[in-house]
Amino acid sequence: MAIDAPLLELTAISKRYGPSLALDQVDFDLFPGELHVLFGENGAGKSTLINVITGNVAPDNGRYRLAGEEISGMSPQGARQNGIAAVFQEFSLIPDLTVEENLFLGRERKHLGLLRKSEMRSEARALLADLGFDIPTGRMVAELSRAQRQMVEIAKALFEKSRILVLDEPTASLTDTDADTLFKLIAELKRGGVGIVYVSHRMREIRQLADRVTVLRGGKKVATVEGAGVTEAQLVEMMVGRPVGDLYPSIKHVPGKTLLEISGLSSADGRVRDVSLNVRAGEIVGLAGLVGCGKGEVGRLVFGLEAIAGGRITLGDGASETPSPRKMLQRGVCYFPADRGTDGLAPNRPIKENASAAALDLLEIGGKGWLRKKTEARRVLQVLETLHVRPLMPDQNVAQFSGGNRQKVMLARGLMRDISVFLFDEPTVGIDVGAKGEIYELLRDLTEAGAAVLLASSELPEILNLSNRIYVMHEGEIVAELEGARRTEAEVLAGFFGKQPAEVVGIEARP
Amino acid sequence: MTAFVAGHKQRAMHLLANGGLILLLIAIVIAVSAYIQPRFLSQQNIINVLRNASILSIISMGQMLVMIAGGFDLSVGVIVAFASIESALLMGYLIAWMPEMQVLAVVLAVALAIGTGAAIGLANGMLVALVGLSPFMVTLAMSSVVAGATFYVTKGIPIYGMPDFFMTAVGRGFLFGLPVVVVVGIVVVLLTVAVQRLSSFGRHVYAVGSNPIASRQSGVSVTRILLSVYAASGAAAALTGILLTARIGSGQSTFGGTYVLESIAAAVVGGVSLIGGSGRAERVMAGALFLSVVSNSMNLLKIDSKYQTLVLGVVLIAALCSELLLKGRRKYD
Amino acid sequence: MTSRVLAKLNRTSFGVEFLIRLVPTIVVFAGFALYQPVVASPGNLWNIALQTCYLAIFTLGQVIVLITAGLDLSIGLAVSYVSVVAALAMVQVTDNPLLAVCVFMLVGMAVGLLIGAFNGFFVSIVRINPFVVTLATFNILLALSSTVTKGFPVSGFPPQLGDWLVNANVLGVPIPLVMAAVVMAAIGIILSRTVFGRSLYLIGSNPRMAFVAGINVRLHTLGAYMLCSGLAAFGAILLTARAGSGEPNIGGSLALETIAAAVIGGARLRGGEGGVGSALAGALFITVLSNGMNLARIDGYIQQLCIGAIIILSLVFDQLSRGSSRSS
Amino acid sequence: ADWWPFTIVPDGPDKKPMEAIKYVPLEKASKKWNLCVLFPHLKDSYWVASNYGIVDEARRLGVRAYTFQAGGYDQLPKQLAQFDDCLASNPDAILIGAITEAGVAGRLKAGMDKGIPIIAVANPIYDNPITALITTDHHQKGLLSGKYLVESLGAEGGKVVAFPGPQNSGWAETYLKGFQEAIAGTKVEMLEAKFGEAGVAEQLTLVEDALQTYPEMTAIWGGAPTAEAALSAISEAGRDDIKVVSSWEDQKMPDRIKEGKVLGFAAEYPVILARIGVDLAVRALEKKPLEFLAAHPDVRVLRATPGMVNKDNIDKVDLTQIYAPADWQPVFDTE
Ligand SMILES: Nc1ncnc2c1ncn2[C@@H]1O[C@H](COP(=O)(O)OP(=O)(O)OP(=O)(O)O)[C@@H](O)[C@H]1O
Ligand SMILES: Nc1ncnc2c1ncn2[C@@H]1O[C@H](COP(=O)(O)OP(=O)(O)OP(=O)(O)O)[C@@H](O)[C@H]1O
Ligand SMILES: [Mg+2]
Ligand SMILES: [Mg+2]
Repeated sequence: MAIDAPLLELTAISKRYGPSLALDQVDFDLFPGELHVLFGENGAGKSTLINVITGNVAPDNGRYRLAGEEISGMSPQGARQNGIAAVFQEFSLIPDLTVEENLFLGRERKHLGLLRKSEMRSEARALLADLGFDIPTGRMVAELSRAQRQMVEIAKALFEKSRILVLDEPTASLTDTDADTLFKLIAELKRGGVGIVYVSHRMREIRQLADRVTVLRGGKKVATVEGAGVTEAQLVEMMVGRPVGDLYPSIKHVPGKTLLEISGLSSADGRVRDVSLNVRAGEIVGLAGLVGCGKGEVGRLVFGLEAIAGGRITLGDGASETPSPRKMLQRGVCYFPADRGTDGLAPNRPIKENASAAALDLLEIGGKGWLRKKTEARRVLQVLETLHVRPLMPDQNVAQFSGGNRQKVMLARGLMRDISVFLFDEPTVGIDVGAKGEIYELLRDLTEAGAAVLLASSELPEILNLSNRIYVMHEGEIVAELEGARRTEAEVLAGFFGKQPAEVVGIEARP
Repeated sequence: MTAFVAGHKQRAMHLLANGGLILLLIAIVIAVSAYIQPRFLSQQNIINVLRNASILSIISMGQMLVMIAGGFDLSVGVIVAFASIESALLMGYLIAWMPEMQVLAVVLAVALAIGTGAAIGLANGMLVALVGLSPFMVTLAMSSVVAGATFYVTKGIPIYGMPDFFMTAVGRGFLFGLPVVVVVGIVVVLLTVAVQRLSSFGRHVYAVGSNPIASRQSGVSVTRILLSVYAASGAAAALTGILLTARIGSGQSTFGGTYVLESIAAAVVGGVSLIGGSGRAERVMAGALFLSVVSNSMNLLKIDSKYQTLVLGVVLIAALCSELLLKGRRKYD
Repeated sequence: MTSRVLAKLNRTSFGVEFLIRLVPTIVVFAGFALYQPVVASPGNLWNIALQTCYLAIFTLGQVIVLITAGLDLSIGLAVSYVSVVAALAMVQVTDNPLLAVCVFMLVGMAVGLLIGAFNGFFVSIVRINPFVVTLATFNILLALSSTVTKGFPVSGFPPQLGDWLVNANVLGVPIPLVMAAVVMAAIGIILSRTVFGRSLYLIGSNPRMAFVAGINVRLHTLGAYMLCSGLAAFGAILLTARAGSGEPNIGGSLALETIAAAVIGGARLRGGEGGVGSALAGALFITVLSNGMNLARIDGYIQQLCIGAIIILSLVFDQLSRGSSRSS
Repeated sequence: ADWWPFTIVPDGPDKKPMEAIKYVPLEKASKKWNLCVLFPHLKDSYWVASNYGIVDEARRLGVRAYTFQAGGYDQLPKQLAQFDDCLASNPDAILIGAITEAGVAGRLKAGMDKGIPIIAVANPIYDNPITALITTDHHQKGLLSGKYLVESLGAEGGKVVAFPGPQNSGWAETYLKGFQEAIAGTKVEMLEAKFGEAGVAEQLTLVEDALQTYPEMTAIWGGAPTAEAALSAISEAGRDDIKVVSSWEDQKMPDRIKEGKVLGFAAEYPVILARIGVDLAVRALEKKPLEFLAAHPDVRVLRATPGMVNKDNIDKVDLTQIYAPADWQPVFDTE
């Protein structure tokens, strides 16, 4: 095949969802051996375009050509038969099936109509080993962490020889180590002539991987540029339509009174053991660690979402015996879950109700059991404006917003009432650079206004750039506390591997 | 040592949680009943129980498949009645039409009745899969349609005129020392077990019930799976209706009234998740057996019939409570 | 801008949405009225209104649990059980009519709330699937109501009961209608203007989110089931007064009927949606349909068939119109 | 064949039976009256036979009858709604097979207050104002069938399991009382009364289980579905010696008697009850009361005495008084 013949050619694709035009006359093409990045703000239409490519969404109009052949009405099965594999942003995994069953879903190995289980098992093991992902194939996906699911999702897409590989934020919940494994694979696939569509909000990856970048804004294509000849600043400017300064704001940490003190905290499920840490007013404390090390669970324990086996949690105003979300909110602690889909939002309710959900016990909003709808609407609008939620339609259901905007709606909860301790778990998972910047600014504003922030994140740059102090977790325990000049990538990474750096961490090493 | 004991305890809990409990309960009910009423273990009584359990198992297999795929089939009851009168009527007509070929007539009638059951199921499936309506509403409304049709045809009057051998050979006959009904039940259950364990279809049913969007993205034809499970449920219900007809010797439009709840109860007691994605045929069969044994032993122990529904209610709640206890449960989910 | 206005209208439970939901009812009504003019006679309109008000109360109870993504299959038996127990309690004290009626209503409400608490306990505290819990309750109540009455209706009501709860009127409007309207308005306010109501919607839409947001999921869910059975008891009181006897069979197939009505009215089994408007629109639709078929003298078997078919049709229509509004 | 004169026993004001009278209907109605008929359901041969009686008699008299069916005995609210729908359509008279008397009492009053004659058919209305009730006696049917069973079992008596019907139906309990009265003081002993839904499938399980529980049983007494189920259960258990008597009728019972499988069944005359109901309604509308009723204005209740059908009399019994013709399709509106 000549290098100038595109594998995939989309012309003038449009897709409308209700009032919003998710895709507006978008052109897109992909050549063999090329990695083509789709870049754009949350809600720009990237996932929608990918769903069009993979046959999951039928475009309202436009042309779809695959290897020069015009195709109308592409279906998911059709796409797969035509060699299109995909890693989806919201994973295409079945929680009630095992890893192995998921990997083979829809293409089971059969003989005379019967499944060939042992063959599939060994194939699955081989594949995961090849990829360097340490995941037991017999475990149910429901029991895996998000990062592990991400790995399974990637493995699933890489399973079969494909001509086109679509990756919608494949590294959103991977650590850099795992991401690097993926990048090596991607390079190999490219050499084999596979065309790759890649969506990411992480600039590092885009710089490292992109052959070409197509920038979308508000459903329209802004430009397609060569990856080599463009700067980060230019990309971001194209994306948001204006020049943007530094992504990470500089934060003046003025640590004051200790607002949250955890000592000897262990979880009932054993995933967190004997954790002690403290967070003071006016500082951001980072909680770093490998996937599944329990950094997210610390926040959940403090907020009373998971059972505690032992330890003490002390807030600024005294000890807390049995934490519960309600008590914690009333004492000025708010937790923001990593998985906004399952824990964070009520999808078929308006964003207004989602934003005010944690403030219903406040006198001014839900005083004495009666809603003050006017006050509520005013306050919510204020907060949504502060967070730049777009479109600013408080009465629209959450389900109709893009990922980044959903995230902001969830964060709005913390601004609706007096909160002094913020527990963030992966606050910027899968959201665009613009929105990320806005969330960082929010963190800065909160901190400088005297809040105590505990930030659990898998994004190392985020931790390094924002934190005043960093705790590193390994297998459920805190192995390092880094302050001042010790907050370096090298120090944190050393902590990632815990006490036995030789033994690279895996799920199976955990009790 | 303690670790050893703990390990055993854990294994035991695991066993109990995964179907062991129901077998244990069955054993207890049998033991207690047999102690109080020795005739409980008479050959005839065992046959009676097995026969009832088989009939319930068959209809529960269909219900289970639909439930695993994330739905409900409330129309199984009326399909039982419809298949009963349809097969009885058809047998009558066909035999009048070809009196020399009674066996063929019966086979044709049975096939047509099962086909109709599957077709009604298919209609359910289309409304669920293609239009996207809630299974609860679809099968509920379908029940009304089918029941209306059934009574329109029969006015509730039983339909006679089927050949005797249909009753004697199928309804009361024995094969390999077991009643034919029980043999059919075993075959249906084994078939379902095989489909669940050995075929990709079975796997896809779990996938669709667990996460339909992801299934679609993975190349599973969600529509095809949904159509198939509802059709299977309709066919299983029809088969139940035919077996009941053979047992009793007439087509009855009052058949099936209790089967909707009983089949769901058997599935639930057998550990089928009500939100889809999990459930095993052999455990559902154990659930059906359990319900049949309980009802039989209550009759034999002369427990007033009005308390029987009460016991059913309590058993249902207790089954789920014990499952929760055994499996343990996260603080929030 | 217009879309913002539309979205706003969409949100008000008694606004445009309700009017749109009335369209099929109006079409059906008009069809029958053309065919059989007596359908539109004032007498029959009152008749429809009265019939609707009972069903609407029950449906509203169902809607409330549907909002929390639950359902109540025991509602019909709760109605029956309340009917017989309240009647039994009342006939002990018939000498004093006022006392009798009070006993009747208080006992009825108390029994209803107890049933709701039972359902709610298992659904929200023990956390068993509501389908199974209420199915079990259904069976238990079936046994209990036949035990307390031995199958015979409880009669011997003081005539004042009928005078006060059935035949009285306020400015010419029959008392059951007035009471239903008051209760529905009260529930409407609870659902849309109180923290309790708001919490139910959030819980129904995503219980984990509600929990993380500090909402007491268990207590509110328990409350929803109690409110549901409370409404069932209230309806049962009115219906029993109308029948003039405590009836073990009075609830019949209410569970399925109310769920059908609620869904037709816009509530959803997956939770988070629905309101007083849904209960009213759904109950009205079912009532108008069966009243029309009765007056149009349609074959009873065919009626059953038609009700099923029309429910399916209206759901298909609803689904398709939702789908097209999304992509258009 | 014309059905009259038919022997009827009125209940006196003291609720004791009075002297039997011969019921003779009108020749023709003077006007095409609109009759509204409310039945609990049309799902078994009993109510289908009633429908036949109503329709056939309405046609004979030249009036219009429109039938509502509520769909089952658990559908009281539906019957109440249908009553109101019926009132809304301005009928001349109403015939009702009530789901329960107490349940429809309020509606009856509303109807009577509007001056509409109400005739209760088959299901009793004793304590509420109506124009007339034409019914039979379930107690009597239980008694008759019980006595017949005692007689068939002969001098040495026997042990019987009773299957009266669904618990809490009211009527099942009434049948059972009659039966118990019949066997009281005889050598026939009732081992147990097993209640259960009156469907063949449900009864089959009950009978099977009873056969296990009581191997000593020698007879079965129950309704028609019980008898039907019992036949298959006893032949399977090899207990063809067990005697079966049915306390009520269904379409198949006459054949079963001819085959010798069921000894006998108690029968009322649903077709006749319905016919008399229509005639009573027309008489009320045309102010042409039965002579007897004119003489006894306080008599409301008329009873057709049930009969026992067995192999000795099966050829003589006029089955058209008990059943609708085999190919009868219920007619909801005689127009
Ligand atoms: N199923 C849907 N129904 C209604 N609107 C939708 C739906 N899916 C997407 N949209 C809308 O289409 C637009 C594009 O969404 P899309 O998910 O493609 O954005 P994205 O670029 O992938 O954003 P993100 O980076 O946050 O994932 C958004 O405005 C979104 O609200
Ligand atoms: N081995 C496991 N079995 C079951 N569930 C797991 C396992 N590992 C992780 N999880 C789930 O994944 C989620 C994240 O785990 P945890 O909070 O312990 O790790 P983390 O450090 O926050 O990891 P992440 O980088 O994924 O956020 C938890 O909700 C937990 O339930
Ligand atoms: Mg996206
Ligand atoms: Mg985490």
